[in-house]
Amino acid sequence: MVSTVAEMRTLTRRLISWTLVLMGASAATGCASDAELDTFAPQGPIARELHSRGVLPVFWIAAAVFVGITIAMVWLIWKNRVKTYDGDDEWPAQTHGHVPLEVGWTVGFLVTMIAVAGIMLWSLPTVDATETNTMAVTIDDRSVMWEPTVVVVGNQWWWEFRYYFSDQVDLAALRAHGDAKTLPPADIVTSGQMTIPTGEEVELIITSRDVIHSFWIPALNGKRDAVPNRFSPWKIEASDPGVYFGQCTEFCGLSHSRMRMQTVALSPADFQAWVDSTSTDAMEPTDPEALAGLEVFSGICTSCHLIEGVNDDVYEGADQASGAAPNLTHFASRSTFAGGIFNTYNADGSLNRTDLEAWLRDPGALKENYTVPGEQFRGMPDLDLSEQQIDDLLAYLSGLGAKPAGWMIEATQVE
Amino acid sequence: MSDTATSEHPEHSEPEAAEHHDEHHGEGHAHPSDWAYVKIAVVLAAITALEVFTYFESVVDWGVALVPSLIFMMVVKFYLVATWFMHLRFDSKLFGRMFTAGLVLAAGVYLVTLTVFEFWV
Amino acid sequence: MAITEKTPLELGPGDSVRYAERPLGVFTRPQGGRGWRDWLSTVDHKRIGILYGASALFFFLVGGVEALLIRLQLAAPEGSVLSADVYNQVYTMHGVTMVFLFIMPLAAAFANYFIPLQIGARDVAFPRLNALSFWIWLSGAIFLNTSWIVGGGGADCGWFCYSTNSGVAFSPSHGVDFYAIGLQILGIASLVSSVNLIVTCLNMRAPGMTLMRMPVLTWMLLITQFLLLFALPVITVALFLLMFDRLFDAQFFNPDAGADPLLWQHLFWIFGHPEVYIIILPAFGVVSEVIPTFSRKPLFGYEFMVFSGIAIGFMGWGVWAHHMFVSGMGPISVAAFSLSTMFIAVPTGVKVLNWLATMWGGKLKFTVAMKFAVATVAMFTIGGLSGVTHSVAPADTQQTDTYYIVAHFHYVIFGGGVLGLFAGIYFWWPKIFGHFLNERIGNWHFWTILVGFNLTFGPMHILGLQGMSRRIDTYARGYGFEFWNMAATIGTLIIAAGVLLFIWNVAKSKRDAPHLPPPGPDPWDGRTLEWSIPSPVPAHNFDTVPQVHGRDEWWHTKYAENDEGKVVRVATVEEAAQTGEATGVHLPSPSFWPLAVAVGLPLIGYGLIFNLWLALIGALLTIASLYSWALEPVDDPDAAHDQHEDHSDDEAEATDPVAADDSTESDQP
Amino acid sequence: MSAEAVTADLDHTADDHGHEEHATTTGLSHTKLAMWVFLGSECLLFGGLISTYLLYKTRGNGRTLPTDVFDIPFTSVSSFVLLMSSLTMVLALSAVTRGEAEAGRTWLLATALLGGVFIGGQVYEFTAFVREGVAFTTNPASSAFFTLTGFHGVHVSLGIVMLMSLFVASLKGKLTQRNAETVEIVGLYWHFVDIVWIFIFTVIYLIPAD
Ligand code: HEA
Ligand code: HEA
Ligand code: CUA
Ligand SMILES: [Cu+2]
Repeated sequence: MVSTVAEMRTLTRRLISWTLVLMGASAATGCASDAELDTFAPQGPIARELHSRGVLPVFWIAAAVFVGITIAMVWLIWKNRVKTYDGDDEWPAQTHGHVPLEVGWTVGFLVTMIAVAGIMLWSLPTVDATETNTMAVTIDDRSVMWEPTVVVVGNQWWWEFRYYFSDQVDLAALRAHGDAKTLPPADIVTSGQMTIPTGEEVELIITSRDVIHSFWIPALNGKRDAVPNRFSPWKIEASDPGVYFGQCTEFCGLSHSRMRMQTVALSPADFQAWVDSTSTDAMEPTDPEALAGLEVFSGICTSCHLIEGVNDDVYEGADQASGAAPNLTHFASRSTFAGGIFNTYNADGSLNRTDLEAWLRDPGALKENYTVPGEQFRGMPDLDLSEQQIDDLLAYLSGLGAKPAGWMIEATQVE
Repeated sequence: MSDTATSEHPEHSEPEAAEHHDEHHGEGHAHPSDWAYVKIAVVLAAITALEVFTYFESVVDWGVALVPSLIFMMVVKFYLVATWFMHLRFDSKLFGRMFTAGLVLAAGVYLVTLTVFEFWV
Repeated sequence: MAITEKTPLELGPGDSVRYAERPLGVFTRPQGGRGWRDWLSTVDHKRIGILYGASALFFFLVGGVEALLIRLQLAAPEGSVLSADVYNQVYTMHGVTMVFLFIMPLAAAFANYFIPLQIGARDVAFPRLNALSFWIWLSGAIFLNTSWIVGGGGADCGWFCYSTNSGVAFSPSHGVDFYAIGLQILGIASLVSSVNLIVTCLNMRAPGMTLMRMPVLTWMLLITQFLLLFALPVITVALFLLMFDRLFDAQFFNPDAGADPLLWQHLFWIFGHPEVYIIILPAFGVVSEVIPTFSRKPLFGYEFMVFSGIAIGFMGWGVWAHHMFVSGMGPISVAAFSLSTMFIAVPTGVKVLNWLATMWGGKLKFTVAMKFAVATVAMFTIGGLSGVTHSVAPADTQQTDTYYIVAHFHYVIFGGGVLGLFAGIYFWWPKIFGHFLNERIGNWHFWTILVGFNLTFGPMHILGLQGMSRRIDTYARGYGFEFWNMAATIGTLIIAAGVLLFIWNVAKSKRDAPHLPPPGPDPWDGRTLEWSIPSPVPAHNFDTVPQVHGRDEWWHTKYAENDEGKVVRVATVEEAAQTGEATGVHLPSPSFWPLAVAVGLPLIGYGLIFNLWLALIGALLTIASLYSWALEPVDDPDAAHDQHEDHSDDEAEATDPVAADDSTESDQP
Repeated sequence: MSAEAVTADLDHTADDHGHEEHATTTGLSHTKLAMWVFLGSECLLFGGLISTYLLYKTRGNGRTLPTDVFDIPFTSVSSFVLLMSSLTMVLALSAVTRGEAEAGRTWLLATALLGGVFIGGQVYEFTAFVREGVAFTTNPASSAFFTLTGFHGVHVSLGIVMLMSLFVASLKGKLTQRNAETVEIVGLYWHFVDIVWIFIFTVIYLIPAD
């Protein structure tokens, strides 16, 4: 009924061509070169250690076992296949088992797994926050010793990053506090892009205001969930200045796929400059269009967004399930917006009006949201803005904060 | 049944035994008397009284011994009901094993869960 | 063998329908026979097995169409086949459908059909409860899927439906309500059947069928039933909490009130991890039957196979939090669960090597069933090894919630579970339906599935390691995801072609069957008791309950080893097999009440969601049906069968415990 | 130890049980085995509910906790009532086994009544709690409390229904010695519900929630 030899040939042929296709395709796509989220391309000491101590060793062991089993199997098939059974005397020796053998491979596997266990225990400490290092940061003309720490808050569907430089806020108390909805005021609040100094291990305190999200910058470390009512420790470190990409990886509802973030690593000097420019209140607009934009903001956007120096006296949180919306005080200083998914600037450094206007026209068309009247909103609602209002708002928003450096703008152009 | 009375199952009853099921039931030779049950119930009641007694701390302060003693009394009550009233003492071990499997598993996974939640600290 | 002729229900092959008046209930008491009504009232474990199998395969198509939608959406970046909302529903329902409505019931089909046959029993311990399990399962399955129509869409919270995203504020449609209630209904079904099958395995073995002589399939299914027995209550608790939160404003998962969202995760995964072994162990059992048969050798290391199965089932209880390595539960817990997870590789590895050792020196005949079985071992190993890479907790922080995980679990579930059960389908099809599946088409089926499967899920390893998140309805250009996603989608289309080939095979084999020689009782030269009786199996299974003398009883009936260790035939199949011609075997009477009970449950479900009055009606229907059930004697009183007094020893075989049921009013011995 | 030895007693449990002559492999009754298997499963159910309560017992969201309104003397009485219903249950079985239908019936009724008293006590407790500001939706602790005790209450109520069915059957003369096993099985369920309460009473009520 079955022609086994022919089939074995087909099998081999297929195996070989399949491997070739795979290899060719990997070469063609260059695998890692343009994969911004590649887990096999660590860019900081933590991720590198995790990779070399944890990931690679167990991959090698798994690969070795795979090769062993596969060779054994192919060989067994090759050697023992028959076309048909003809007759009763075709029976091979009837072995029922062999206890020493069984014990042998059980022990073999045990030993292998003990090795894997060793790998795990050896690499586990690399990912969790341990060290407490400090760096000098000048804030409000005062020099403070800062334990590099960022409070990371997940919201549907964007990330907020809070910086507490002054020693007024006791981070230990904060961790015990547990509620992300009533965090103490921070020196810097930003969203979508987290700025860190290079060469410093930055501790993250990760939490969420609505559902569970997961914070992940593959080049800098593995991921950690943002769980409401919990403040989970994590850490990242970048060796070199650059923009490192991330993606929310815990399913968090409608626009989970469009919840991204970047970590911008700056040299300590640049970081200080960033702190200086970002810890201030928003700039007063001067040109009439921007003033009109401020008008629109104060009339409409103010029900959700906060701009320090503009509406902090009246702001009472956002009409959102999370109770929060991105802080726009230094909107223009970030190279992406709307949860890290769109570029604020084009490659040539000009404002990305196409996406910005489209976003203001109907956010839900770009990023699905839930804005049923009478229920808690999730995501930015369609505000029915006129074209004039949109232009005005863009004039205002594009003046909020210092435009990021050219290399940063370039680095966020993914396509 | 004749087909079960084989060398594999020499212990199986004679076919007639199965037919005359009822008569055997009446004997209850393995089961304790009603009086034994009442005695167990008295013990249970006494332990319960003692348990409730701990609640009135003003009378006796049990201190650190409170929780262990309460757990101990609970286990004793649990054990008495299971072994006497539920007949685990007299019945096939298999029954007890099925039940204990669930009990032990439940204890295991839930104690671990509570530990992960740092319930004890 | 003497068969008593005085029993009332003559349920041999080819008997006719007889409906008796029943004063007790609305329904006339059905009395067996043929036609669709008898499928509704059947209590025959084999028919119930077929019902399970057919419905499961139907839901495979449903889940498969959902998978096709997923893959079409993800074929290229910025896909626009589905909206984000619909995508979330589709992938959630894909996971739920495949796990609860396809692979579990398909395994249940094997359990129902083959446990009694392999242990030499005439039915399960509680035939009516068995029917109840199936009907409850089906009503739950239908209930779950009606959420597409009346619930405002399917559940959209992922198959593990993490709190707090499952709350009303974040998932306002009724999808999650249907999920919570639907899975509870399905849970009742599996719980009932697990109790039933455990009792069957322990209590209804043929004489001589000691536990350590049970076929490995039965063993693995038994372990599976224990896992179900203990795992289902845990998810039931979780589902109740979720339902109370959503429908009655309880505070279990409301973080604003101080609740901890991780509670759900623990409860779900305490169930969820045993669940994955519930999925794989039946397939392991199938493979352990198929490989020896087509290697012409007994299974290597039977005891080790059994005990490694037990070990897997047991250890599966201590690893659940490996799904929560990044949840922030603390490094000590992470390390502990990471360690416990790793060591499951040991018993599983023992199984893999024992299969290989069975093939060692054997004579391997690659029928389609054998091909599927061997492919199962190979593909499962890949999935298991990626599992080991997740088990290293720090490494998993890079892997979790990416397509690398998706690759892992499709390799174990599809490459292990589904391929394994396909092996079983090809292997036992002639036993169940009395004709072979076409081997040539089967061959095409096998190769398309194998190639399509690897093309679909192989690339997902790469995608995941390149950082592609799972559960995303779309991805942006420029992250390097385009090529492999397209490959995966093409792979899925190839799988779909394979599935269509299978459907064609089923149809064609049935059409061709009359022109081909029938398979006879023992087409593959099988080893276990089900091959000693005719194909298809007669209603009463065994003319005479077999006496078992050792493992692979049926094989030893046919063959013996001579002094030199050579195998010699001692009996032909024709000589040794039972003819299935016995009549008058006392079988349990069919009943409509299981179906009626099952109809009530979804009504309660709809009622809880939409209108409590409806729930009341459902509850009344259920209770009334349960009562009628309790009052309905196990055996039809019209069919007076006081013949028990007349039993003489030599005719006792015919009235074995098969008639036993859950009512103590039964008057069987 | 050989594999055979490990499982041998499963295959040969019938030896010392002369009164269990069913034609089954183990010599044990299907139904009774099924009930025990089911009770094993129930341990996981109640375990989950109890753990949920323990985890949440102090999470009051600033509102009254169940532990704040516990009335231990009252609950002690109803716990005692439930405990004693186990005695009447076992006496019922004992009577039915001996063929004393009437005594059996009386004890069954007594058991059901004691169970009814317990349920009545629970209803009272629930309404008292609600009056004192601890309702189902008040906080995680209260949700968990009502769910746990409510589940237990539903179990007791089902038990009462079964007992009353037996009682009615007995009135009709249908509950004879030969159905003693039915009584035994209902009894197993009943005792199980009782031991769950033994657990709950100590762990939930008596051990102080610091
Ligand atoms: C059939 C189902 C099935 C099976 C059998 C397994 C088996 C295993 N699984 Fe898998 N798993 C799933 C289904 C399954 N899994 C599903 C559905 C998910 C995702 C759920 C979700 O998130 O939606 C998941 C997720 C999952 C995770 C969480 C990943 C994450 O989300 O971050 C982990 C982590 O440890 C894991 C580990 C393992 C391990 C160690 C095994 C082991 O049992 C594997 C053992 C087998 C082998 C190792 C191969 C054979 C052995 C040898 C050849 C011996 C030699 C080997 C060595 C010495 C290494 N699995
Ligand atoms: C038994 C379990 C099982 C099976 C068999 C499958 C089978 C498949 N699964 Fe999956 N899958 C899961 C269980 C399973 N899956 C689970 C648990 C999840 C996680 C969900 C979650 O995250 O919550 C998941 C998630 C999942 C994802 C990730 C989604 C996401 O994270 O966004 C993907 C993506 O490609 C996928 C693809 C597939 C594919 C292509 C198949 C294919 O193998 C399917 C092959 C079948 C067909 C192609 C059907 C053929 C149909 C026809 C030929 C049409 C005929 C039609 C009629 C006659 C009407 N599955
Ligand atoms: Cu946030 Cu996914
Ligand atoms: Cu798992």
